Amino acid sequence: MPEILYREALNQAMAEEMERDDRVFLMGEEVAEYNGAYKVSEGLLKKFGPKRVIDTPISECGFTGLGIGAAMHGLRPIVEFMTWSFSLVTFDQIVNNAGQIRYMSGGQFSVPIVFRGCSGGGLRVGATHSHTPENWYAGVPALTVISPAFPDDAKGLLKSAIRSNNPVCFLENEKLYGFKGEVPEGDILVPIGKAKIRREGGDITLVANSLSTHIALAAAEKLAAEGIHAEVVDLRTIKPLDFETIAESVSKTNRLVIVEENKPFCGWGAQVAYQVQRELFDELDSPVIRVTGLDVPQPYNSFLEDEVMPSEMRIIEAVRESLA
Amino acid sequence: MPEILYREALNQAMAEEMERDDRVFLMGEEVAEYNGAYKVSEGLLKKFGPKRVIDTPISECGFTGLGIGAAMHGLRPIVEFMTWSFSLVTFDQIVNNAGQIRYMSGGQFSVPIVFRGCSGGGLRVGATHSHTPENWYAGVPALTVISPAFPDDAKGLLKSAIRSNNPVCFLENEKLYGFKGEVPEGDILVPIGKAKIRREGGDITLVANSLSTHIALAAAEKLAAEGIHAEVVDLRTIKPLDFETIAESVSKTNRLVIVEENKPFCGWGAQVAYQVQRELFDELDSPVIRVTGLDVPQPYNSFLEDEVMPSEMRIIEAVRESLA
Amino acid sequence: MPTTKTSQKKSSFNEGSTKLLPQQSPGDRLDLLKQMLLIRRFEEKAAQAATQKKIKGFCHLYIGQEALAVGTISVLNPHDGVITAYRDHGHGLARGMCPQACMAELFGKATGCSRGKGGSMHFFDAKKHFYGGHGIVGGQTPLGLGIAFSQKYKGDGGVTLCYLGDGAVNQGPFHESLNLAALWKLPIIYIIENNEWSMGTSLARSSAGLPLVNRAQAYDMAGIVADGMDVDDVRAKTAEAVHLARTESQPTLMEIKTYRYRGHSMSDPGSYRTKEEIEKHKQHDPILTYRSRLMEEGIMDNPTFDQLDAEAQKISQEAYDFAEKSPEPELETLWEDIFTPEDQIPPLEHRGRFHR
Amino acid sequence: MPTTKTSQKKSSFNEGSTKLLPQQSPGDRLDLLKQMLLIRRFEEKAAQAATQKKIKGFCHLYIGQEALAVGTISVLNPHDGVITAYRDHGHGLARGMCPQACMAELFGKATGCSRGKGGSMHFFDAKKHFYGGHGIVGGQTPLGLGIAFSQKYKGDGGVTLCYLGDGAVNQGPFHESLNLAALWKLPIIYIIENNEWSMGTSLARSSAGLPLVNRAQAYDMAGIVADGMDVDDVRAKTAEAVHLARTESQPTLMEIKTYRYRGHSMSDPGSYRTKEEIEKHKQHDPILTYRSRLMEEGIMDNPTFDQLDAEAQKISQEAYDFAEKSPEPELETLWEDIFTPEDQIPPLEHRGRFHR
Ligand SMILES: Cc1ncc(C[n+]2csc(CCOP(=O)(O)OP(=O)(O)O)c2C)c(N)n1
Ligand SMILES: Cc1ncc(C[n+]2csc(CCOP(=O)(O)OP(=O)(O)O)c2C)c(N)n1
Ligand SMILES: [Mg+2]
Ligand SMILES: [Mg+2]
Repeated sequence: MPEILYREALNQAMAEEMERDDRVFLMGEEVAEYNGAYKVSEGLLKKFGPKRVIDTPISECGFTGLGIGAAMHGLRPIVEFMTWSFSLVTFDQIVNNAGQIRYMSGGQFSVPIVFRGCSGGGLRVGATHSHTPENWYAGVPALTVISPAFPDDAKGLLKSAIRSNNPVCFLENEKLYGFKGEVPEGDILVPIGKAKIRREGGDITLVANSLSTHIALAAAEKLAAEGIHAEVVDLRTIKPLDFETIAESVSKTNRLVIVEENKPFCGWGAQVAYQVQRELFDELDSPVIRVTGLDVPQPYNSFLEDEVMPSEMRIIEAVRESLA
Repeated sequence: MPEILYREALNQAMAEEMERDDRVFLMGEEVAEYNGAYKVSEGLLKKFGPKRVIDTPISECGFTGLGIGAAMHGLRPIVEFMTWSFSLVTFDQIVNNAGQIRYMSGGQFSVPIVFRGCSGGGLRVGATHSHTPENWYAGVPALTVISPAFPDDAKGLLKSAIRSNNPVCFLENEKLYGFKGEVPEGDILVPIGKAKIRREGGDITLVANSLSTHIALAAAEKLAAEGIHAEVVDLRTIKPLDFETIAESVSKTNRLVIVEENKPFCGWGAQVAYQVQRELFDELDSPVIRVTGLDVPQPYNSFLEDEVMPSEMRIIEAVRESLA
Repeated sequence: MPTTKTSQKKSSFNEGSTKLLPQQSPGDRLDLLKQMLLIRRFEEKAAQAATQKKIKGFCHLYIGQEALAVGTISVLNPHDGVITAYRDHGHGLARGMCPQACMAELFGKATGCSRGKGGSMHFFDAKKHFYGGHGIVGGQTPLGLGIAFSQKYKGDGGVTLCYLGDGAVNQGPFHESLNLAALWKLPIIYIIENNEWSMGTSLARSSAGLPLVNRAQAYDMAGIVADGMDVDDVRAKTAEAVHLARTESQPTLMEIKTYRYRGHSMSDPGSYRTKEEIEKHKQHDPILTYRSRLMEEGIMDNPTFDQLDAEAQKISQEAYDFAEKSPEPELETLWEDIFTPEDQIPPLEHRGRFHR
Repeated sequence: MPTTKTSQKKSSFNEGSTKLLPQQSPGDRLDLLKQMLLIRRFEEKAAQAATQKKIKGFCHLYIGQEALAVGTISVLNPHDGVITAYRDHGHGLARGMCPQACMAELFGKATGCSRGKGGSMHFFDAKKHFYGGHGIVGGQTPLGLGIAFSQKYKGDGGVTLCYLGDGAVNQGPFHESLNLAALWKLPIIYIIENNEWSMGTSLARSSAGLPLVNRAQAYDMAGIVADGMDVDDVRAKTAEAVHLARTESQPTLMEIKTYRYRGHSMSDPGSYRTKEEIEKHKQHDPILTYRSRLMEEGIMDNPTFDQLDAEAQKISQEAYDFAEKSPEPELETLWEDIFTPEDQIPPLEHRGRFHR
């Protein structure tokens, strides 16, 4: 199987879907002539021309709403946020328009749109630029929230997202753009709403998403050396949550550590923890523990920022505590 | 003790603080000449004049940011959102400016501002107008989030919020504006970050906030007739969370039902549930159960909307399940 | 007042608007009256139902502004797009929505145009290319842009009318939309319904740089002013803008002067305005003005008017009756319309009584 | 190019700007040069440090735009407010911030102006009335309004300069701010730093209705254009605007033409612009232009220039050395500055290794 970058996988997904369906177009800041601030859309302008690969002014409300209106009218827009942190200026359009119009119209209007871009911290760009907004958007009933960790899922899930008739928030991770992995060629579609066991183990379950999956896997590797076998569940889709896969794993291991980069208060890990203790109360041998971004604004300094982000060490300590 | 309305309590709080401190001013849509869309600011224009009670155009980004800038320059603004649902259009200003400037400036600039207005559903105004955004804002590390249930707390907490040098999101509830209750006269200050036991009981703990507290109390009343004695903890402040009061109650009752109106996924109740199972794992006799707004956009029809909101019946069933 | 402002941009406005509108038959002219009467009578019924608490939540009436929705929409083709704010009953009816489905929506009934889920502020009709009914002030303005974008993308020849209030002009998304519309030459007409008030705030207290149509200049966009109490003037001016959009794919900003007779919503006593001010505007009532004109033109006499009015009242009463006897939505429908059926994602809750 | 546009509004612009600026002493004139040189040399050092990965994340350089920050800020009183976007090093230095604290901030050190927590985009200095350094495009524009509001509220005679890029002009909050500034007559000057590019997007691809200063007209606000490569022109025009704000509490929109020599940030190769385009602008280098002028005026000779330049280089090198040898912040400081100390709210986490 060919090995390609996460960034390239996303690029392939868009190119293939645009090839397949005329109604799909890409719009965002610097996506066309600049080939994308992070080169995710590299070459798409050349391939599909300026009608379908469109540079926008810095007007997130304007072009987000434009995308939603176009989706109501039958197109299938992909709206790129240069980073998800900038989606905050158009929060209302995403929540109230993408998120509510289908329901408020009694099902008359579908909003087949994908909002995508990178999110997350660790890039030394400070508090305004380091948001992990998955929990904000997952709190909106009609929004689907996806955040892949590996190139194959990046491709397969983005293709599924583009084909979905529901509005999808697709959160990539800048630190993963350069991550290489095997990606099957051709029309791979990864189902939305299905988690994936990325590593098997019987002693404890680790649930993570996006970049945190990689940290969890690294921690699992170290733990294995100590004889502790962690099962790593890569959530892939935050909402709808694949509770079945989590439940199956926790039923086996009876212990759970959740790894999420977002700030702790009301993070998606709290939701997972709630559901697990609710449904698997008697199966749990110790409390669910979360390893999250710390509850402080993201600092610029790299030592401070590293302290804020989930780390292998914090995961290992949490696992030890869970097993103690 | 005089009985006054929740709305009047808020009005008193603002009037007294404006009297006490010249730097306090109120700004928002229809707060002055119209006396407030919900009459919370009734009479304040007359008392304090147009310099300090200011009608704005419909420009939430503009006047929210203005308030934050004025706070950085030493004033103490109260910014009213006609409803909190409209704060979504200025989410970025609240999160990134009010929420991050103190930190990003290394503590040089304080942002002593209160954002206030009503939130919540049950008013038959549809999905765009019925948000309960406490979890979104509580997820921002530096924001304080308050949502009082009773007139005395409405007054005492709003006064504390206005005196706080931190940015505070103060969520009122339209359905409570006409609720009457005892409010001590004079300079009452209710501490931020302290929950209150509104009803004592030894069988089960109910944690709620704002309007949900009243529903929880009504359910507790009915349960008492069945011989089930619920302790009702009124959170008052969502963040910082008063975990001690919750823990004390749960340690006594060993059972917990959380009642919150916000949509379930990543609601504040998930955070409380997580912390409780984490800290009080061995004290819990049954899983924490949440009664939340249902995970659908808010419908207009009243029967549908009533179904969406937490109800006495759903609380009672949850309590029965918890005790089963 | 009905002067036409053009921007620096060379446009086809100078040709004169009559060329752009086909001659109306007497039947067409009566049709405009019928539509205005329907809106007036429908809204009066809605007011009654709101007073009776059969309509819950907000109910923003359109009475006084009828010529605006009717005149502008009358120049459209069936496939053109229409999108507006929360004061949407008039636009929906003018777009040909079923009055019964509209009234039923106000009542929150299963038979409502949005299945009882949207309410007064959230009318939708996909078949009529009516894209809502939007409650967040200014929030619809970028959506309108998207409809126009799609029309141009598909090359379907369509244009879009996007309405907003005078108060909505100061929401940022509207400006982003104006810039994008002008920059990308999208076939959209932004129509400011200037009824002089946003809730209790008069225009002069909310906006600098009046008249509002001036905001077009900043984007080198065409701007037109029309008299919203005169359906013919509205039609003529809109036809110019639609022509420009349809033939040159150029956007226009229209400012149409109008007035709402009632409070902002049913719950607004409206005490910020004097009786005299309201009376002054009623002197220019769009229905009465047009009625006189039709009489002068010999198209209509008094009995005909009364008959048309009776018809409008009858339709409105029938809508009311229909709404009243329509069923409430089944509780099960709560869970529908969240996701597309072919792509259904089970909601978080088991469908039991409390969620997990 | 340095023409002054005035709005319909009667303003004091016609008096001619020289009246508004006190005669500069030779020392004052040299001072402008010193400041520009400092910014240039500081930025070159920053570029070096970024290449060495001593500066992380983004680093947006101001080289080429020096006359703009220096000229505008030079007419302010110490208590006036200054606020800008993420390309903020130049403004900070022009406002008198300590170069060492600035460089240390870039290095993320404890001695940085924001204690290492803000980084390049988030410089702050309360003592210098420098209100940041803001990373979200357009997000600072309503904040500036608030500073001006407070100045007027307190009656402290202050005015505020709020900078934004040509690309930021299309963010909605800026328009809301312009309307509020004009409506409420706030003593604010919005300064568009038109360097012709927003990242890789040329002005013409982002904005309709050029020149950008036209956007003032929509709000009946005064508008001025200045040549940002000429510090004297910048000073003169800014003085007019500041005078109007200070004496009449009227806002102004300034469009100042300038150019950035470097990429958007250190990570931008900038291949969207031709070498020729950049060279063309370098012909009008603000430092060289001003240097010639000072020589013509007999205020300075070549050796003096070299000496001043050497001084700027020395300060920059010292800033670099200071930053380099400054300590990283203590991990404990992570938990500081979230809440005000007198009103401290314990964070969610116990301060242990993982949070609960
Ligand atoms: C973002 C937002 N802010 C505030 C409101 C509350 N609100 C609803 S209508 C209205 C006044 C709008 O006035 P205008 O745009 O002139 O329209 P009109 O009511 O006159 O038709 C306000 C403030 C809202 N719905 N959305
Ligand atoms: C809301 C938002 N959208 C996008 C960005 C990413 N971004 C940062 S700078 C920039 C270009 C801004 O150009 P301009 O305003 O002309 O300023 P200049 O860089 O030329 O100083 C963009 C798109 C951002 N920081 N914030
Ligand atoms: Mg109006
Ligand atoms: Mg620029």
